[in-house]
Amino acid sequence: MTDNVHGHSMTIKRSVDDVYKIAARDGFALLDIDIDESRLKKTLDDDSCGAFVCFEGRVRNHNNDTSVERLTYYGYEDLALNQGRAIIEEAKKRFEITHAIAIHRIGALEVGDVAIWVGVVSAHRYPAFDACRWILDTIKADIPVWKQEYYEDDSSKWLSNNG
Amino acid sequence: MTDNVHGHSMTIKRSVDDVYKIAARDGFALLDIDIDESRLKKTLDDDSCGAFVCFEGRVRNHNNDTSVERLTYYGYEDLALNQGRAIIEEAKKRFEITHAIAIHRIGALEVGDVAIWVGVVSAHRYPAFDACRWILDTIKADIPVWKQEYYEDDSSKWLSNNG
Amino acid sequence: MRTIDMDTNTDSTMNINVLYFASLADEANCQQETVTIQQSTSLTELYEQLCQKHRFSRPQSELRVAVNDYFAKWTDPIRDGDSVVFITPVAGG
Amino acid sequence: MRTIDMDTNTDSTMNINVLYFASLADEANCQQETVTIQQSTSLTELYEQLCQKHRFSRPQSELRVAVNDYFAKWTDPIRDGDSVVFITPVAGG
Repeated sequence: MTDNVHGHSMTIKRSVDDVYKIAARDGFALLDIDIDESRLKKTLDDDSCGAFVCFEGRVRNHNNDTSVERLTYYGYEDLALNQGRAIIEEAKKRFEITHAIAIHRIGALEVGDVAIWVGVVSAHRYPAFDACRWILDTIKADIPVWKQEYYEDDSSKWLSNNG
Repeated sequence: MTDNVHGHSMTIKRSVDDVYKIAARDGFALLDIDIDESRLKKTLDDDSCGAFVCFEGRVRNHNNDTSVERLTYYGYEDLALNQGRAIIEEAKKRFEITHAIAIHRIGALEVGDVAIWVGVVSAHRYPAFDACRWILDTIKADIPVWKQEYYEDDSSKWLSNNG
Repeated sequence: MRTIDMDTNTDSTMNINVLYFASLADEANCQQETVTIQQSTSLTELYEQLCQKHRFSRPQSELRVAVNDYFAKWTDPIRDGDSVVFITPVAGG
Repeated sequence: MRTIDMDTNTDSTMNINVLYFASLADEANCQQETVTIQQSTSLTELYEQLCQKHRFSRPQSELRVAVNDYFAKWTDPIRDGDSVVFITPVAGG
């Protein structure tokens, strides 16, 4: 496995400022550096909202019983942005929420790093919980992001969310 | 209504450092100033956890159709701490979670202020969502905290979560 | 802090501390008071006595009760020196 | 970028761009390639041709397909200049 065959999917084409602009407008973007939670939260501030629910997906030190050293996420950015926009649009139709934002990180991540952040605001609490969970599940099912886990012996494996 | 009859329930008896120590140990505390989310999140850091879910309850600018200017929360601190500890213990029995922390703020709050923060970490995502929601619901049902809403005409009302 | 002078504190009476929160504090117009009551007074009877004194608007059926900073049952006994709090419907979150 | 020389690009053929991600990029040993195919080649047929070339281990039944950066149906037509991506099971989150 040579790195160059994945180079196009380990970094994003857009600037970081553009990523946060797209996330604010469409509700979804990919990013290839640390996710700035406070920047995303600011976008969600709304005096009509009593509820804010967020999910952070972090790199665990294990998967099943295997010890994990690091992970690399790969993304197909242009499809991810189109599909992410559709997911957030659908979430706003399905749930009584005011706004939602999610960012998925790609590239090499260490244990403890945040791979995905999903935040939802709504007037009342249950729709925020329901929408946050649905958006996360739908991202995991439909956003073209892949990951390889690396283990202590330097071996690695492509993972799938479907088993 | 004179303020002095509520003075004991608008501020906490403990120091802020003690509040965060109690929250870290027992999973629940009351606080009478801004909730420091980053301090609570640090307490929840755990490399075995892939999921972090948090809820923030913020003061809304309306309740039903009435415009809200500000809110005052009052708490019975010693009972709240005992009951909060029991709630977090019960949550750890009911759900596959690693840790959970919640803080409820008391005193005078403005629109947009965070009144309650609940954070949960777990290996996998669903228990974190389920536990966060259950802890929030149970706090709302059982923690001795009351609130008065103040309206534009300076009138106020004691609220109840049960209708 | 005020004291109900129903009895002096002999062997047949006990002193307890009652704290008030929320609308009960408004109606009692105080945060707490020391109350001297007959031995074996129940929590229900205590609330009735205080209701007459302060004209609380909430019936007991809408309240919970806490003794010494833990929720208690209405049938739990009161002991000399206990701290008792009647809990109106809560509204946290 | 490499080109399959099955045909020259006459009226009866079209050039499309295929991007590879994840295990397909490993197996194809490239990120993308321009492919010249017969007019009216279906997405299913395209995957079969590329399977033979690169010996992809995934059957088509396990894949989704995207055309011009949107998910597409396997029955959607391919047009000259399209960008096609075969999507192996995703693993985000």
